[in-house]
Amino acid sequence: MKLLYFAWVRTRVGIGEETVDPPASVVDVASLLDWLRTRSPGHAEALKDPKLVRVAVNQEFAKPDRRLAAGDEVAIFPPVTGG
Amino acid sequence: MKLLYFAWVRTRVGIGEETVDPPASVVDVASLLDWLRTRSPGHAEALKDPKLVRVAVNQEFAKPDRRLAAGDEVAIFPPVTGG
Amino acid sequence: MIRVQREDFDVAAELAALSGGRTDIGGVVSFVGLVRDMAGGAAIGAMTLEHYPGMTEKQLAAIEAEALGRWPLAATLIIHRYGRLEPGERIVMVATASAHRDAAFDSCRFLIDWLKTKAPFWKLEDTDAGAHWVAADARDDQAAARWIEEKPSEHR
Amino acid sequence: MIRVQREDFDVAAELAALSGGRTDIGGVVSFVGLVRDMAGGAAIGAMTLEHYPGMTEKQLAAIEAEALGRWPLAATLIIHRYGRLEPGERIVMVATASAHRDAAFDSCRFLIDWLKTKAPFWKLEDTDAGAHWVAADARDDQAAARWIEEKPSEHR
Repeated sequence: MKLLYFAWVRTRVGIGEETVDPPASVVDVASLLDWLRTRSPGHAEALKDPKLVRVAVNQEFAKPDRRLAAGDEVAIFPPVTGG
Repeated sequence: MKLLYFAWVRTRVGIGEETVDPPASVVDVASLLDWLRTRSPGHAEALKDPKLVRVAVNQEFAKPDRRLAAGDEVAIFPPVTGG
Repeated sequence: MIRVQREDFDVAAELAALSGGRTDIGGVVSFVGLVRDMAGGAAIGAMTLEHYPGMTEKQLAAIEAEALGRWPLAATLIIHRYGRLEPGERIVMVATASAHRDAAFDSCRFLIDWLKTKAPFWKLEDTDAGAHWVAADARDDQAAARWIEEKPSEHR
Repeated sequence: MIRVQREDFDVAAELAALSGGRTDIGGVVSFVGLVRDMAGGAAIGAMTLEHYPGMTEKQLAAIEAEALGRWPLAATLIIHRYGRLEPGERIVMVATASAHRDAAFDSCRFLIDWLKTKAPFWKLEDTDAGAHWVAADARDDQAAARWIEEKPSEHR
């Protein structure tokens, strides 16, 4: 599973992207975030409040209950501020 | 008193402007229109329904009860259609 | 700024002049009105815009002043042409610049809505059914009335 | 049309391309967003726009498609820049062309309102108090929500 981080999520995690092989407990967006928080202090800091981040799965906005598959591209980022 | 006509008011009256010396009965916009209708068949046709025309006195929109003075510039025209 | 002219205008140059060199402008909204080749089902060959010189400028200046009083604007522009225009030609341009986009959108729409009902211009259309003076559109009156009944949306 | 690019764009050329040669367009509304030198009281030296390549284009295309479905539009345009931008520089341009001005105004505002909350861009501001990621503005959410709750105004 490919993970992408943007804006302050990226700077807090410390990397822009990584490829992970999550455990079986990761079935959806919410459980992915739970698991990611255990990977490093940076991940824990970036994702400590899931309400502060937005998630896209395969480049579409996704809710916490969105199911995940091994080949998905999952991006985690703050609310957008373009325009 | 200088009178100006625009758009179909102009084409029906047959002239774009004229200088008139109205009788004492003409005290406001409404009475000016009443008097003008007597000046020619073209005036009568153009002004037969006062609700269909708009009037400006000295380049400001004016209501029927707007008082008039001898030196006023009075323009009569259809509702505007620019933009 | 207001301008009433027979000649065409350069939208780019006008927009550049509006915001050029300034760094306090967050958004510029512009409306450009064009001559259409159809109106009410009749093909239009050309259009002639008549206006009331003197009153036109006064009315446009008053409309612009009203917008500047209602919204926090950095700049405003109204250009209106007169004379003979063919389909596809520009008739009018209004633009507003503000720190905030809601103010720019609202004020730009206000300018064109009020202009449509308050500026002394009249359109004579040459159609395949003959030349005729365009009738005022009640929807334009409704659009203008919006700005009397409603307060402008909160400034952003 | 949508474009995501680092380079600046030419508003005039873009508007000309939008309506050029067409005679069925009555009005073109455009919004151009610029970098301001002040934000929340802090002076901004520059701004860096990060985005999510791939998703950005998908989202902009979806927003444009939504506008085309809601209003009778002759043409639409969204251009958004990324990278480093200084105060006064253009960030974004959205424009819509329609036979009717209300459709052009509503759809142009819809495009920028939805873009602000749905397109994956993030602003990093360099201020005299240091660099910081701009926080999302609740007013942008409200502006976007308007287009969910309200039906577009009647087509003109």
